[in-house]
Amino acid sequence: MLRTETYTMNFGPQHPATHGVFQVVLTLDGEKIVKAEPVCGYLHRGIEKLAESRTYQQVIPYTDRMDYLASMLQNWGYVMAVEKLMGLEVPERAEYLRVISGELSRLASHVLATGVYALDVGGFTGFLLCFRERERMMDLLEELTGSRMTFSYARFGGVADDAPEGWLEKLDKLMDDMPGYIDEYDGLITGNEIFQARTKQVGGLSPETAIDYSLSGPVLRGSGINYDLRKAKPYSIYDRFDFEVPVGKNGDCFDRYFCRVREMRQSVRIIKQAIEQIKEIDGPIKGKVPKALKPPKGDAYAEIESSKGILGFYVVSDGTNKPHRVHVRRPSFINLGYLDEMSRGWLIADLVAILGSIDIVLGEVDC
Amino acid sequence: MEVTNDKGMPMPSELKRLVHFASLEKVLNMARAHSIWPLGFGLACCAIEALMGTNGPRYDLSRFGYEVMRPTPRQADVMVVAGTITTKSAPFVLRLWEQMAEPKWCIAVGSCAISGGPFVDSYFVVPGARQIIPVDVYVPGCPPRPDAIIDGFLKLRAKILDPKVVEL
Amino acid sequence: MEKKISEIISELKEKFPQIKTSEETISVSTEDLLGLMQELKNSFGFNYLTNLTAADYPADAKGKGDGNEDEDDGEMEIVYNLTSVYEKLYLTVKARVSRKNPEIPSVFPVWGGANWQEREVYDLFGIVFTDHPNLKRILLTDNFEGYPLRKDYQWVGGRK
Amino acid sequence: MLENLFTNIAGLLRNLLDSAGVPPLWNDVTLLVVKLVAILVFILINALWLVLMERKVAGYMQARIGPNRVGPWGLLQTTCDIGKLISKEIPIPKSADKILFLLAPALVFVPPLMIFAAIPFGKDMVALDLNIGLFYVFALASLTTIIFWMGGWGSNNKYSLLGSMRVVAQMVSYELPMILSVLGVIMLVGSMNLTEIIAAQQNMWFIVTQPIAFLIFFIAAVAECNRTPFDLVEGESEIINGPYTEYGGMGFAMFFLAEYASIMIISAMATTIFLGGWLAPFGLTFIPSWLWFFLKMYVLIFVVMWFRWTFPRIRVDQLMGFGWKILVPLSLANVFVTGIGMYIYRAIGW
Repeated sequence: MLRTETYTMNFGPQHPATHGVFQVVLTLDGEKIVKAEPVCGYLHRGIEKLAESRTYQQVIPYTDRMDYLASMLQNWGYVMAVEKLMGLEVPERAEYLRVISGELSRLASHVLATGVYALDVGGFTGFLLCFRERERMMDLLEELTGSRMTFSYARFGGVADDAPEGWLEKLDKLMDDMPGYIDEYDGLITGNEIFQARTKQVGGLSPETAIDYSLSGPVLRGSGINYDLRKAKPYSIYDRFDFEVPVGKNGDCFDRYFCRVREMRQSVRIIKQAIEQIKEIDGPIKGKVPKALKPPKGDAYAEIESSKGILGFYVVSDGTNKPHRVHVRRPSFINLGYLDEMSRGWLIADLVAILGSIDIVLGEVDC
Repeated sequence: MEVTNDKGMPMPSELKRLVHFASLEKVLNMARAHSIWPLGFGLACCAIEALMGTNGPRYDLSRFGYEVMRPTPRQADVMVVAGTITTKSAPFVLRLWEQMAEPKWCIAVGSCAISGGPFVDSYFVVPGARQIIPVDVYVPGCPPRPDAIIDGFLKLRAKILDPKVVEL
Repeated sequence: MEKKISEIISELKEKFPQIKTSEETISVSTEDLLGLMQELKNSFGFNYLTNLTAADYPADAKGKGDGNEDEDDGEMEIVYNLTSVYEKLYLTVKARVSRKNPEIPSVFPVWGGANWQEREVYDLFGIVFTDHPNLKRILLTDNFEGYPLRKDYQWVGGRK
Repeated sequence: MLENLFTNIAGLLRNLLDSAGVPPLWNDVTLLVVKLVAILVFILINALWLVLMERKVAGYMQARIGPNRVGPWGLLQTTCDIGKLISKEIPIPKSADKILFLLAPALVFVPPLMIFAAIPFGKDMVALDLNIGLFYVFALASLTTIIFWMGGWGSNNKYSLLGSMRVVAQMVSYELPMILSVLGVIMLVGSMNLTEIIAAQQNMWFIVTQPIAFLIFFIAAVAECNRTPFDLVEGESEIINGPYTEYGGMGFAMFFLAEYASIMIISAMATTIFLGGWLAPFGLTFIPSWLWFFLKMYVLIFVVMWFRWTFPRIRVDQLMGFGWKILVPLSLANVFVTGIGMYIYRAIGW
């Protein structure tokens, strides 16, 4: 038997496959991973601390910059926590606009995740094709909010503005085209033999471990746990829509990826229904909220299903116009916590596949 | 041997060599200006726009020939600092910059890379890329649109083609 | 096993008489914490630690600077948000530690998900989770001084 | 006229030298040098333009345009790139093995040049007509392995080392099926001379009689030149840039161009062995033979690029498994079947 020696290698902080500045200190035996120690914090900007010196409204833009791929959902999560704290009512039309824009944001995030995952396993074309559709979504979101990535669309007790004239029709058109695009990804990426060989049976995750390690989102559902907050604890108006929660079987990289692809189809379904329903609802898009926001003393924790998993906001108020404490339960951060155990025994190439299948956003991991 | 200029005035031989060198430099600058390879290196939100969005089919940076993302700093010409530099990431950003081969340039994309942006008050943020590396082009925005980033690249092109622009 | 949160809480109240309860929140002392958590997971099916965080509640500024070190320095509260994935139940557990000596048993043996969350709280608040297998800074650099999310943390921003 | 363009130029040169009173030996040597220089220039220019072609092909496949600003249709883009790379600093890592580090990019163009000397570009257009042509070509093609290894080892970087170890493993295991697949052709022709192999395809290309061999050859050849889906060597998302990680400036440019030179080689080889080389199909002889050769070659090059922009990357153990468990047995079976076929063929007495 040959005696081998392990060595350490820095995977990152600047590495094409780490989706940003993220480091994994690998202990390798040849190409096999003995230990993978994630080092994060390279993008820690202290948002939680900054929030304490900002007014409640001023915190909304900071939430944008955490998960910058699905900012709409981040705004929504924060706003929901403060609304829960204050007991604010949200007008129906605003809820619909939130659902529509949130799902659109989720779609954009999933499209990007799909493309980047294709890039991670070496298929460059899939990556750019996904950007083609993403641009269409960005156009719509920009028309709605005025920004391509950092929306700050949600407001306490409503949304910033109503949908412009003809916007819903354009969205409807995109949603008609979307299944075709997703079929295209299925053909180019999902159906590819090499892609399947790279991702199936790789980085398996049992349902028990997934729950034990508080993983959420497609990572949890890929392991076969049907837990989606939109169904489990319907917030906002998600109980009005008919959609399914895609779950995987084996909990491998492919299942996690494929959950995302199927979730896109469900998002399309939700948006289509929401467009149908919002047409009949006319009303204000913003409830009566005082200009100087001073929530009563107390704390509130609200969570929503973001594109990466359960996004929770814990807000403590001390009665002034600035939050006493804002904590974000970042799904990417917690999903990443199991990377070490998940990647042990696999090859470097598999680490890339595993990391890509978790779909992290460093802005959210490091906060 | 005495070296003279075109008016017949004597001049030091080093100068003659330098003058030649300058005209060669002009040709090389033309080549450099049209082949700026960015380092595929993203820090935060702006990276999505600056490195992915601009490369996407809509904006297509490849038209200018700048789409060759190099994964390693040795082969890159321009460092696109796209995102917030934190105290923790500053040393390695600097190291990446030092690993890049001369001649090299730097584009600071987004308000975080310009001045710290919305995170300037934070305890863990380096306010702007210029604190650690020299920046050639600033592209404002939070994050800037891909069009603006392409414009940033073109500004850099103009700068390389005519280094005097800097003195303006 | 259809149980309402209120039933669970009243059952818990019998087992752990010290705890204070409100609607969906349980306040517990650090001594009882681990036992309560194990009970919650094993008997009531709270198998998912959604969120673990802390908040700093310093005593009002009155006691500062007058050399009275013994005076109560305030407390820090650690908040656990628990979920039962299969039965869709939600529960909040809170525990308070003193700011002087912030120590609390780690819940890592109960839920693996506490691993990074506790490290984060340690990193930003300086709360020591005893028996945590790998308690070191996670976001900040190892040589970072102070715990930024404490209310009395002073720093200089980059604004000129 | 066009058909014999290059042979006429060579003849003209020979006559010129003859009339100048140069002794025949020197005459031959001069001619050979001229041919080799022509080939070198040909490879370099082609490699340069293939980079552009790749970027254009990639662009069109990805719903983009590709370079179009520098020169008409961006034709001067890669010229600019090379101009820039020439003038760029070549950083030498402090702990690198300087001799190996600098030698590797300098040598990387030697094998392609030597291989191209033996490839018939057209009728009577071969610089060196060797009777062991195929043997020579394969022997030289495997030399590249050592050069990549030198670069990776010399860099003293873990990513480079991993990359160069992958190079060695990959090239050694794919060399075998590649050579075995050609064995069937050699059996049919009874010669290793490339000119004779082309001549034997006068009536029917070997891609028809040896389809499996062609497939194996092409797959193995794509793996040999480290292209997607076998681009583990420089798998960007895994090991940064493999052996070239520490190379900048011209050192990198040499490796970069050598990759395209090796694509040209494998396409030229496949054309010669399986696609009838410079032979015109369907009697379309009005197009000169060398143009036919290039046409076929470029079609294959396009296919290689098509692969690159379609497939994801295979994993390293899957790569080995695919090579040793599928390609090698398949190519052996192909040899076996070819042998039986030839025996039956003779027994029937066609």
